[in-house]
Amino acid sequence: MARVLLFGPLRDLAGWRERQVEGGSIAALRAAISAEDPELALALAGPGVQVALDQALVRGDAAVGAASEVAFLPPMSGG
Amino acid sequence: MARVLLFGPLRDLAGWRERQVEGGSIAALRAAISAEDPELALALAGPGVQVALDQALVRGDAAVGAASEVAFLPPMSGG
Amino acid sequence: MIRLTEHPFDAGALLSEFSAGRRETGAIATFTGLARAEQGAAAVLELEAYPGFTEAQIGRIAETARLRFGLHDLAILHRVGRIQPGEPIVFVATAAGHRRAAFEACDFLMDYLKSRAPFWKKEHGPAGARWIEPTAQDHADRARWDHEETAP
Amino acid sequence: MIRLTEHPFDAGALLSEFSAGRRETGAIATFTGLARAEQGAAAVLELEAYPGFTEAQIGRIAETARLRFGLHDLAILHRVGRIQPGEPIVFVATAAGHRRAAFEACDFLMDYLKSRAPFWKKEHGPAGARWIEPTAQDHADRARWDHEETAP
Repeated sequence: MARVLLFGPLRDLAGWRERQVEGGSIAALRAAISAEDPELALALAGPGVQVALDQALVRGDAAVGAASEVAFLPPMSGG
Repeated sequence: MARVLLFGPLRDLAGWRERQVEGGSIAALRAAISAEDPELALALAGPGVQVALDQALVRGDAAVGAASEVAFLPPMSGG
Repeated sequence: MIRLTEHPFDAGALLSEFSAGRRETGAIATFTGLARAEQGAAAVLELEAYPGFTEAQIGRIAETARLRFGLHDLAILHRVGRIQPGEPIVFVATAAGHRRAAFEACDFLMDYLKSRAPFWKKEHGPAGARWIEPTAQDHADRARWDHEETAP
Repeated sequence: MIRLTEHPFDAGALLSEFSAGRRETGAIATFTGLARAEQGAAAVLELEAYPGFTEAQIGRIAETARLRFGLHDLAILHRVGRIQPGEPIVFVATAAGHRRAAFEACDFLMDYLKSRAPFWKKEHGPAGARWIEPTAQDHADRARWDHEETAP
Protein backbone atom coordinates (compact mmCIF):
# COMPACT_ATOMS: atom_id res chain seq x y z
CA MET A 1 0.00 0.00 0.00
CA ALA A 2 1.43 3.33 -1.03
CA ARG A 3 0.36 6.76 -2.11
CA VAL A 4 1.00 6.94 -5.88
CA LEU A 5 1.43 10.34 -7.56
CA LEU A 6 1.30 11.02 -11.28
CA PHE A 7 2.61 14.14 -13.04
CA GLY A 8 2.31 15.88 -16.37
CA PRO A 9 0.98 13.81 -19.29
CA LEU A 10 0.76 10.67 -17.08
CA ARG A 11 -1.83 12.41 -14.95
CA ASP A 12 -3.87 13.38 -18.03
CA LEU A 13 -3.66 9.81 -19.36
CA ALA A 14 -4.72 8.25 -16.05
CA GLY A 15 -7.39 10.78 -15.22
CA TRP A 16 -6.13 10.97 -11.65
CA ARG A 17 -3.27 12.64 -9.82
CA GLU A 18 -3.01 10.78 -6.53
CA ARG A 19 -4.33 7.42 -5.35
CA GLN A 20 -3.70 4.71 -2.76
CA VAL A 21 -2.49 1.55 -4.48
CA GLU A 22 -2.01 -1.92 -2.95
CA GLY A 23 1.49 -3.43 -3.12
CA GLY A 24 4.65 -3.87 -1.06
CA SER A 25 7.09 -2.97 -3.85
CA ILE A 26 7.22 -0.74 -6.87
CA ALA A 27 6.83 -3.80 -9.09
CA ALA A 28 3.70 -4.82 -7.13
CA LEU A 29 2.29 -1.30 -7.52
CA ARG A 30 2.89 -1.48 -11.28
CA ALA A 31 1.10 -4.84 -11.40
CA ALA A 32 -1.87 -3.50 -9.46
CA ILE A 33 -2.12 -0.53 -11.79
CA SER A 34 -1.78 -2.79 -14.84
CA ALA A 35 -4.69 -4.95 -13.68
CA GLU A 36 -6.92 -1.91 -13.67
CA ASP A 37 -5.45 0.25 -16.47
CA PRO A 38 -2.98 -1.57 -18.72
CA GLU A 39 -2.49 1.49 -20.95
CA LEU A 40 -1.38 3.54 -17.94
CA ALA A 41 0.93 0.76 -16.72
CA LEU A 42 2.54 0.72 -20.18
CA ALA A 43 3.04 4.49 -20.06
CA LEU A 44 4.56 4.25 -16.55
CA ALA A 45 7.14 1.83 -17.99
CA GLY A 46 7.78 4.14 -20.94
CA PRO A 47 11.10 5.70 -21.92
CA GLY A 48 12.25 8.53 -19.70
CA VAL A 49 9.73 7.88 -16.91
CA GLN A 50 11.53 8.09 -13.57
CA VAL A 51 10.31 6.85 -10.23
CA ALA A 52 10.71 8.68 -6.94
CA LEU A 53 10.22 6.81 -3.67
CA ASP A 54 9.61 9.23 -0.81
CA GLN A 55 11.00 12.00 -3.02
CA ALA A 56 14.26 10.22 -3.88
CA LEU A 57 14.80 8.84 -7.38
CA VAL A 58 15.11 5.06 -7.51
CA ARG A 59 16.01 2.69 -10.33
CA GLY A 60 14.36 -0.70 -10.78
CA ASP A 61 12.37 -2.25 -7.98
CA ALA A 62 12.29 -1.24 -4.31
CA ALA A 63 10.23 -2.15 -1.27
CA VAL A 64 7.55 0.36 -0.32
CA GLY A 65 5.99 0.82 3.10
CA ALA A 66 2.38 1.64 3.86
CA ALA A 67 3.18 5.31 4.34
CA SER A 68 5.40 5.54 1.26
CA GLU A 69 4.92 8.05 -1.52
CA VAL A 70 5.72 6.75 -5.02
CA ALA A 71 5.80 9.30 -7.84
CA PHE A 72 5.98 8.52 -11.55
CA LEU A 73 7.75 11.36 -13.31
CA PRO A 74 7.53 11.65 -17.09
CA PRO A 75 10.40 13.41 -18.90
CA MET A 76 10.83 16.78 -17.25
CA SER A 77 10.24 19.74 -19.46
CA GLY A 78 12.07 22.39 -17.49
CA GLY A 79 10.44 25.64 -16.51
CA MET B 1 40.98 80.63 -27.53
CA ALA B 2 39.27 77.53 -26.19
CA ARG B 3 38.10 75.95 -23.00
CA VAL B 4 40.60 73.20 -22.18
CA LEU B 5 39.57 70.31 -19.92
CA LEU B 6 41.89 67.82 -18.25
CA PHE B 7 40.89 64.48 -16.75
CA GLY B 8 42.29 61.85 -14.45
CA PRO B 9 46.03 61.92 -13.81
CA LEU B 10 46.49 64.85 -16.24
CA ARG B 11 44.37 67.00 -13.96
CA ASP B 12 46.45 66.01 -10.93
CA LEU B 13 49.67 66.73 -12.82
CA ALA B 14 48.50 70.16 -14.04
CA GLY B 15 46.86 71.21 -10.81
CA TRP B 16 43.82 72.44 -12.74
CA ARG B 17 40.79 70.91 -14.37
CA GLU B 18 39.50 73.57 -16.72
CA ARG B 19 41.08 76.71 -18.16
CA GLN B 20 40.76 79.14 -21.07
CA VAL B 21 43.80 78.80 -23.33
CA GLU B 22 44.82 81.03 -26.28
CA GLY B 23 45.14 79.36 -29.68
CA GLY B 24 43.25 78.77 -32.93
CA SER B 25 44.17 75.10 -33.29
CA ILE B 26 44.91 72.16 -31.09
CA ALA B 27 48.61 72.50 -31.96
CA ALA B 28 48.50 76.18 -30.89
CA LEU B 29 46.83 75.22 -27.61
CA ARG B 30 49.57 72.64 -26.99
CA ALA B 31 52.23 75.29 -27.68
CA ALA B 32 50.59 77.77 -25.32
CA ILE B 33 50.41 75.13 -22.59
CA SER B 34 54.05 74.14 -23.26
CA ALA B 35 55.24 77.71 -22.81
CA GLU B 36 53.75 77.75 -19.34
CA ASP B 37 54.11 74.12 -18.22
CA PRO B 38 56.38 72.00 -20.42
CA GLU B 39 55.94 68.93 -18.24
CA LEU B 40 52.17 69.06 -18.73
CA ALA B 41 52.57 69.58 -22.50
CA LEU B 42 54.75 66.48 -22.63
CA ALA B 43 52.15 64.48 -20.72
CA LEU B 44 49.40 65.71 -23.09
CA ALA B 45 51.46 64.30 -25.99
CA GLY B 46 51.99 61.01 -24.14
CA PRO B 47 50.95 57.55 -25.30
CA GLY B 48 47.26 56.85 -25.14
CA VAL B 49 46.18 60.44 -24.55
CA GLN B 50 43.20 61.19 -26.79
CA VAL B 51 41.82 64.59 -27.70
CA ALA B 52 38.13 65.44 -27.90
CA LEU B 53 37.04 68.62 -29.69
CA ASP B 54 33.53 69.61 -28.70
CA GLN B 55 33.06 66.09 -27.33
CA ALA B 56 34.12 64.29 -30.52
CA LEU B 57 37.45 62.45 -30.66
CA VAL B 58 39.92 63.95 -33.15
CA ARG B 59 43.32 62.77 -34.35
CA GLY B 60 46.20 65.15 -35.04
CA ASP B 61 45.57 68.85 -35.41
CA ALA B 62 42.26 70.66 -35.89
CA ALA B 63 41.06 74.24 -35.88
CA VAL B 64 39.34 75.37 -32.70
CA GLY B 65 36.86 78.22 -32.36
CA ALA B 66 36.54 80.62 -29.47
CA ALA B 67 33.65 78.68 -27.98
CA SER B 68 35.29 75.29 -28.50
CA GLU B 69 35.84 72.77 -25.75
CA VAL B 70 39.05 70.74 -26.02
CA ALA B 71 39.49 67.81 -23.66
CA PHE B 72 42.66 65.81 -23.10
CA LEU B 73 41.74 62.26 -22.12
CA PRO B 74 44.38 59.99 -20.60
CA PRO B 75 43.93 56.21 -21.05
CA MET B 76 40.45 55.37 -19.84
CA SER B 77 40.31 53.03 -16.92
CA GLY B 78 36.74 51.80 -17.26
CA GLY B 79 34.31 51.92 -14.37
CA MET C 1 16.60 30.83 -1.28
CA ILE C 2 14.92 28.33 -3.57
CA ARG C 3 11.20 28.73 -3.74
CA LEU C 4 8.14 27.98 -5.89
CA THR C 5 5.22 30.37 -6.05
CA GLU C 6 1.77 30.34 -7.60
CA HIS C 7 1.66 34.13 -7.80
CA PRO C 8 3.16 36.79 -10.06
CA PHE C 9 6.21 38.47 -8.51
CA ASP C 10 8.31 41.62 -8.90
CA ALA C 11 11.86 40.69 -9.93
CA GLY C 12 13.06 44.11 -8.77
CA ALA C 13 11.84 43.54 -5.22
CA LEU C 14 13.70 40.22 -5.20
CA LEU C 15 16.90 41.89 -6.41
CA SER C 16 16.61 44.61 -3.74
CA GLU C 17 16.29 41.96 -1.07
CA PHE C 18 19.10 39.84 -2.53
CA SER C 19 21.59 42.70 -2.79
CA ALA C 20 20.87 44.32 0.58
CA GLY C 21 23.70 44.33 3.08
CA ARG C 22 26.33 42.70 0.89
CA ARG C 23 29.81 43.86 1.85
CA GLU C 24 32.13 41.38 0.14
CA THR C 25 30.18 40.69 -3.03
CA GLY C 26 31.50 42.52 -6.08
CA ALA C 27 29.09 41.11 -8.63
CA ILE C 28 25.40 40.24 -8.77
CA ALA C 29 23.89 38.79 -11.94
CA THR C 30 20.19 38.18 -12.37
CA PHE C 31 17.94 36.64 -14.95
CA THR C 32 14.20 37.10 -15.22
CA GLY C 33 12.21 34.96 -17.63
CA LEU C 34 8.85 36.31 -18.77
CA ALA C 35 5.98 34.73 -20.67
CA ARG C 36 5.89 36.51 -24.03
CA ALA C 37 2.53 37.81 -25.21
CA GLU C 38 3.30 37.03 -28.89
CA GLN C 39 0.98 39.85 -29.95
CA GLY C 40 -1.97 38.20 -28.30
CA ALA C 41 -1.31 34.80 -29.88
CA ALA C 42 0.44 33.38 -26.81
CA ALA C 43 -0.92 30.35 -25.07
CA VAL C 44 -1.45 30.39 -21.31
CA LEU C 45 1.30 28.33 -19.68
CA GLU C 46 0.60 25.83 -16.96
CA LEU C 47 3.59 24.66 -14.97
CA GLU C 48 3.37 21.67 -12.69
CA ALA C 49 5.97 20.88 -10.05
CA TYR C 50 6.34 18.08 -7.49
CA PRO C 51 6.40 20.17 -4.32
CA GLY C 52 9.36 19.29 -2.12
CA PHE C 53 11.03 17.12 -4.76
CA THR C 54 11.30 19.96 -7.27
CA GLU C 55 12.90 22.36 -4.77
CA ALA C 56 15.26 19.61 -3.58
CA GLN C 57 16.39 18.77 -7.12
CA ILE C 58 16.93 22.44 -7.93
CA GLY C 59 18.81 22.72 -4.65
CA ARG C 60 21.25 20.02 -5.75
CA ILE C 61 22.07 21.92 -8.93
CA ALA C 62 22.30 25.13 -6.93
CA GLU C 63 24.86 23.49 -4.68
CA THR C 64 26.82 22.36 -7.74
CA ALA C 65 26.77 25.94 -9.05
CA ARG C 66 27.80 27.32 -5.66
CA LEU C 67 30.90 25.13 -5.61
CA ARG C 68 31.74 25.26 -9.30
CA PHE C 69 31.59 29.06 -9.55
CA GLY C 70 32.52 29.95 -5.96
CA LEU C 71 29.24 31.76 -5.37
CA HIS C 72 28.66 33.78 -2.23
CA ASP C 73 24.92 33.30 -2.52
CA LEU C 74 22.09 32.56 -4.94
CA ALA C 75 18.33 32.87 -5.15
CA ILE C 76 15.82 31.09 -7.37
CA LEU C 77 12.11 31.80 -7.51
CA HIS C 78 10.00 29.81 -9.98
CA ARG C 79 6.35 30.16 -10.85
CA VAL C 80 4.03 27.17 -10.93
CA GLY C 81 0.37 26.98 -11.92
CA ARG C 82 -1.20 29.06 -14.68
CA ILE C 83 0.94 31.87 -16.03
CA GLN C 84 -0.57 34.63 -18.15
CA PRO C 85 1.30 36.25 -21.05
CA GLY C 86 3.56 39.06 -19.79
CA GLU C 87 4.00 37.55 -16.33
CA PRO C 88 7.37 36.52 -14.90
CA ILE C 89 8.12 32.79 -14.82
CA VAL C 90 11.51 32.58 -13.18
CA PHE C 91 14.03 34.75 -11.34
CA VAL C 92 17.62 33.73 -10.68
CA ALA C 93 20.20 35.83 -8.83
CA THR C 94 23.85 34.97 -8.19
CA ALA C 95 26.39 36.78 -6.02
CA ALA C 96 30.14 36.36 -6.40
CA GLY C 97 33.39 38.19 -5.89
CA HIS C 98 33.80 38.91 -9.59
CA ARG C 99 31.52 39.25 -12.55
CA ARG C 100 32.57 36.27 -14.68
CA ALA C 101 31.56 33.81 -11.93
CA ALA C 102 28.25 35.58 -11.30
CA PHE C 103 27.35 35.63 -15.02
CA GLU C 104 28.39 32.05 -15.70
CA ALA C 105 26.58 30.68 -12.66
CA CYS C 106 23.38 32.51 -13.60
CA ASP C 107 23.61 31.22 -17.19
CA PHE C 108 24.36 27.68 -15.95
CA LEU C 109 21.38 27.69 -13.55
CA MET C 110 19.02 28.95 -16.25
CA ASP C 111 20.19 26.31 -18.73
CA TYR C 112 19.45 23.67 -16.10
CA LEU C 113 16.10 25.15 -15.09
CA LYS C 114 14.96 25.41 -18.72
CA SER C 115 15.95 21.90 -19.75
CA ARG C 116 15.99 19.46 -16.85
CA ALA C 117 14.36 20.87 -13.75
CA PRO C 118 11.38 18.85 -12.48
CA PHE C 119 8.58 20.82 -14.10
CA TRP C 120 5.95 19.71 -16.57
CA LYS C 121 4.73 22.40 -18.87
CA LYS C 122 1.41 22.58 -20.66
CA GLU C 123 0.37 25.17 -23.22
CA HIS C 124 -3.28 26.14 -23.36
CA GLY C 125 -3.71 27.51 -26.88
CA PRO C 126 -6.64 28.13 -29.20
CA ALA C 127 -6.23 24.59 -30.60
CA GLY C 128 -6.36 23.01 -27.16
CA ALA C 129 -3.76 22.03 -24.58
CA ARG C 130 -0.49 20.23 -25.18
CA TRP C 131 2.46 19.15 -23.03
CA ILE C 132 5.83 20.68 -23.94
CA GLU C 133 9.23 19.02 -23.94
CA PRO C 134 12.49 20.99 -23.81
CA THR C 135 13.66 22.21 -27.22
CA ALA C 136 16.81 20.98 -28.92
CA GLN C 137 18.25 24.44 -28.17
CA ASP C 138 17.54 23.95 -24.45
CA HIS C 139 19.44 20.65 -24.50
CA ALA C 140 22.30 22.17 -26.49
CA ASP C 141 22.51 25.10 -24.06
CA ARG C 142 22.72 22.78 -21.10
CA ALA C 143 25.24 20.49 -22.77
CA ARG C 144 27.68 23.43 -23.03
CA TRP C 145 28.41 22.95 -19.33
CA ASP C 146 29.22 19.23 -19.52
CA HIS C 147 32.65 19.67 -21.11
CA GLU C 148 33.50 23.32 -20.92
CA GLU C 149 36.27 24.51 -18.63
CA THR C 150 35.28 27.39 -16.38
CA ALA C 151 37.38 30.53 -16.34
CA PRO C 152 39.10 30.99 -12.96
CA MET D 1 18.45 54.76 -20.51
CA ILE D 2 22.12 55.63 -20.10
CA ARG D 3 22.80 57.75 -17.08
CA LEU D 4 25.53 58.77 -14.63
CA THR D 5 24.76 59.45 -10.99
CA GLU D 6 26.67 60.76 -8.01
CA HIS D 7 24.39 58.94 -5.57
CA PRO D 8 24.00 55.38 -4.33
CA PHE D 9 21.11 53.56 -6.02
CA ASP D 10 18.90 50.52 -5.52
CA ALA D 11 19.45 48.05 -8.35
CA GLY D 12 16.13 46.38 -7.52
CA ALA D 13 14.18 49.58 -8.09
CA LEU D 14 15.90 49.93 -11.47
CA LEU D 15 14.98 46.37 -12.41
CA SER D 16 11.34 46.91 -11.37
CA GLU D 17 11.18 49.96 -13.60
CA PHE D 18 12.99 48.23 -16.47
CA SER D 19 10.78 45.14 -16.46
CA ALA D 20 7.43 46.90 -16.02
CA GLY D 21 4.95 46.56 -18.86
CA ARG D 22 7.04 44.30 -21.10
CA ARG D 23 4.82 42.10 -23.23
CA GLU D 24 7.16 40.72 -25.89
CA THR D 25 10.37 40.37 -23.89
CA GLY D 26 11.09 36.83 -22.80
CA ALA D 27 14.40 37.50 -21.09
CA ILE D 28 15.88 40.19 -18.87
CA ALA D 29 19.46 39.92 -17.65
CA THR D 30 21.00 42.34 -15.19
CA PHE D 31 24.38 42.94 -13.67
CA THR D 32 25.12 44.98 -10.56
CA GLY D 33 28.70 45.81 -9.65
CA LEU D 34 29.40 46.65 -6.02
CA ALA D 35 32.46 48.09 -4.29
CA ARG D 36 33.77 45.29 -2.07
CA ALA D 37 34.53 46.15 1.54
CA GLU D 38 37.54 43.78 1.66
CA GLN D 39 37.01 43.32 5.42
CA GLY D 40 37.51 47.01 6.06
CA ALA D 41 40.72 47.21 4.01
CA ALA D 42 39.02 48.58 0.88
CA ALA D 43 40.01 51.91 -0.54
CA VAL D 44 37.38 54.53 -1.31
CA LEU D 45 36.90 54.68 -5.09
CA GLU D 46 36.69 57.95 -6.96
CA LEU D 47 35.32 57.76 -10.47
CA GLU D 48 35.63 60.67 -12.85
CA ALA D 49 33.62 60.95 -16.06
CA TYR D 50 33.47 63.55 -18.83
CA PRO D 51 29.79 64.46 -18.60
CA GLY D 52 28.08 64.30 -21.99
CA PHE D 53 31.05 62.63 -23.68
CA THR D 54 31.00 59.62 -21.36
CA GLU D 55 27.27 58.97 -21.86
CA ALA D 56 27.67 59.45 -25.64
CA GLN D 57 30.54 56.97 -25.86
CA ILE D 58 28.65 54.42 -23.76
CA GLY D 59 25.65 55.08 -26.01
CA ARG D 60 27.65 54.07 -29.08
CA ILE D 61 28.57 50.74 -27.51
CA ALA D 62 25.00 50.29 -26.35
CA GLU D 63 23.85 50.77 -29.94
CA THR D 64 26.38 48.16 -31.07
CA ALA D 65 25.03 45.75 -28.44
CA ARG D 66 21.45 46.48 -29.43
CA LEU D 67 22.14 45.54 -33.05
CA ARG D 68 24.57 42.68 -32.41
CA PHE D 69 22.32 40.88 -29.93
CA GLY D 70 18.92 42.04 -31.20
CA LEU D 71 18.03 43.68 -27.89
CA HIS D 72 14.57 45.03 -27.24
CA ASP D 73 15.93 47.51 -24.71
CA LEU D 74 18.79 48.20 -22.33
CA ALA D 75 19.57 50.38 -19.33
CA ILE D 76 22.90 51.47 -17.88
CA LEU D 77 23.37 53.46 -14.70
CA HIS D 78 26.93 54.24 -13.59
CA ARG D 79 28.14 55.91 -10.44
CA VAL D 80 30.65 58.76 -10.53
CA GLY D 81 32.32 60.60 -7.67
CA ARG D 82 33.34 58.98 -4.40
CA ILE D 83 32.02 55.49 -3.82
CA GLN D 84 32.13 53.91 -0.38
CA PRO D 85 32.79 50.19 0.16
CA GLY D 86 29.57 48.19 -0.17
CA GLU D 87 27.91 50.70 -2.49
CA PRO D 88 26.77 49.87 -6.03
CA ILE D 89 28.95 51.15 -8.88
CA VAL D 90 27.14 50.05 -12.00
CA PHE D 91 23.84 48.54 -13.10
CA VAL D 92 23.22 47.08 -16.55
CA ALA D 93 19.94 45.56 -17.73
CA THR D 94 19.23 43.97 -21.11
CA ALA D 95 15.90 42.81 -22.55
CA ALA D 96 15.62 40.35 -25.43
CA GLY D 97 13.35 37.72 -26.86
CA HIS D 98 15.50 34.88 -25.56
CA ARG D 99 17.95 34.39 -22.74
CA ARG D 100 21.19 33.81 -24.64
CA ALA D 101 21.01 37.26 -26.26
CA ALA D 102 20.13 38.97 -22.98
CA PHE D 103 23.01 37.28 -21.11
CA GLU D 104 25.58 37.85 -23.84
CA ALA D 105 24.66 41.50 -24.31
CA CYS D 106 24.86 42.16 -20.56
CA ASP D 107 28.24 40.42 -20.38
CA PHE D 108 29.48 42.33 -23.46
CA LEU D 109 28.39 45.69 -22.05
CA MET D 110 30.05 45.03 -18.69
CA ASP D 111 33.31 43.99 -20.37
CA TYR D 112 33.29 47.27 -22.27
CA LEU D 113 32.32 49.36 -19.25
CA LYS D 114 35.04 47.79 -17.10
CA SER D 115 37.85 48.14 -19.62
CA ARG D 116 37.30 51.00 -22.05
CA ALA D 117 34.48 53.28 -21.02
CA PRO D 118 35.52 56.92 -20.46
CA PHE D 119 36.05 56.83 -16.72
CA TRP D 120 39.15 57.58 -14.70
CA LYS D 121 39.38 55.71 -11.45
CA LYS D 122 41.32 56.70 -8.36
CA GLU D 123 41.74 54.62 -5.23
CA HIS D 124 42.04 56.44 -1.94
CA GLY D 125 43.81 53.93 0.31
CA PRO D 126 45.77 54.13 3.55
CA ALA D 127 48.98 54.67 1.53
CA GLY D 128 47.50 57.59 -0.40
CA ALA D 129 45.69 57.93 -3.70
CA ARG D 130 46.55 56.29 -7.00
CA TRP D 131 45.02 56.18 -10.47
CA ILE D 132 43.95 52.74 -11.69
CA GLU D 133 44.26 51.28 -15.18
CA PRO D 134 42.17 48.33 -16.39
CA THR D 135 43.61 44.95 -15.42
CA ALA D 136 44.96 42.43 -17.91
CA GLN D 137 41.86 40.36 -17.09
CA ASP D 138 39.61 43.29 -18.05
CA HIS D 139 41.35 43.54 -21.43
CA ALA D 140 41.19 39.77 -21.94
CA ASP D 141 37.48 39.76 -21.08
CA ARG D 142 36.76 42.50 -23.59
CA ALA D 143 38.90 40.90 -26.30
CA ARG D 144 36.65 37.82 -26.21
CA TRP D 145 34.10 39.80 -28.21
CA ASP D 146 36.47 40.85 -30.98
CA HIS D 147 36.56 37.49 -32.73
CA GLU D 148 33.87 35.34 -31.23
CA GLU D 149 30.82 34.38 -33.23
CA THR D 150 27.55 35.12 -31.49
CA ALA D 151 25.00 32.35 -31.12
CA PRO D 152 21.81 33.05 -33.11
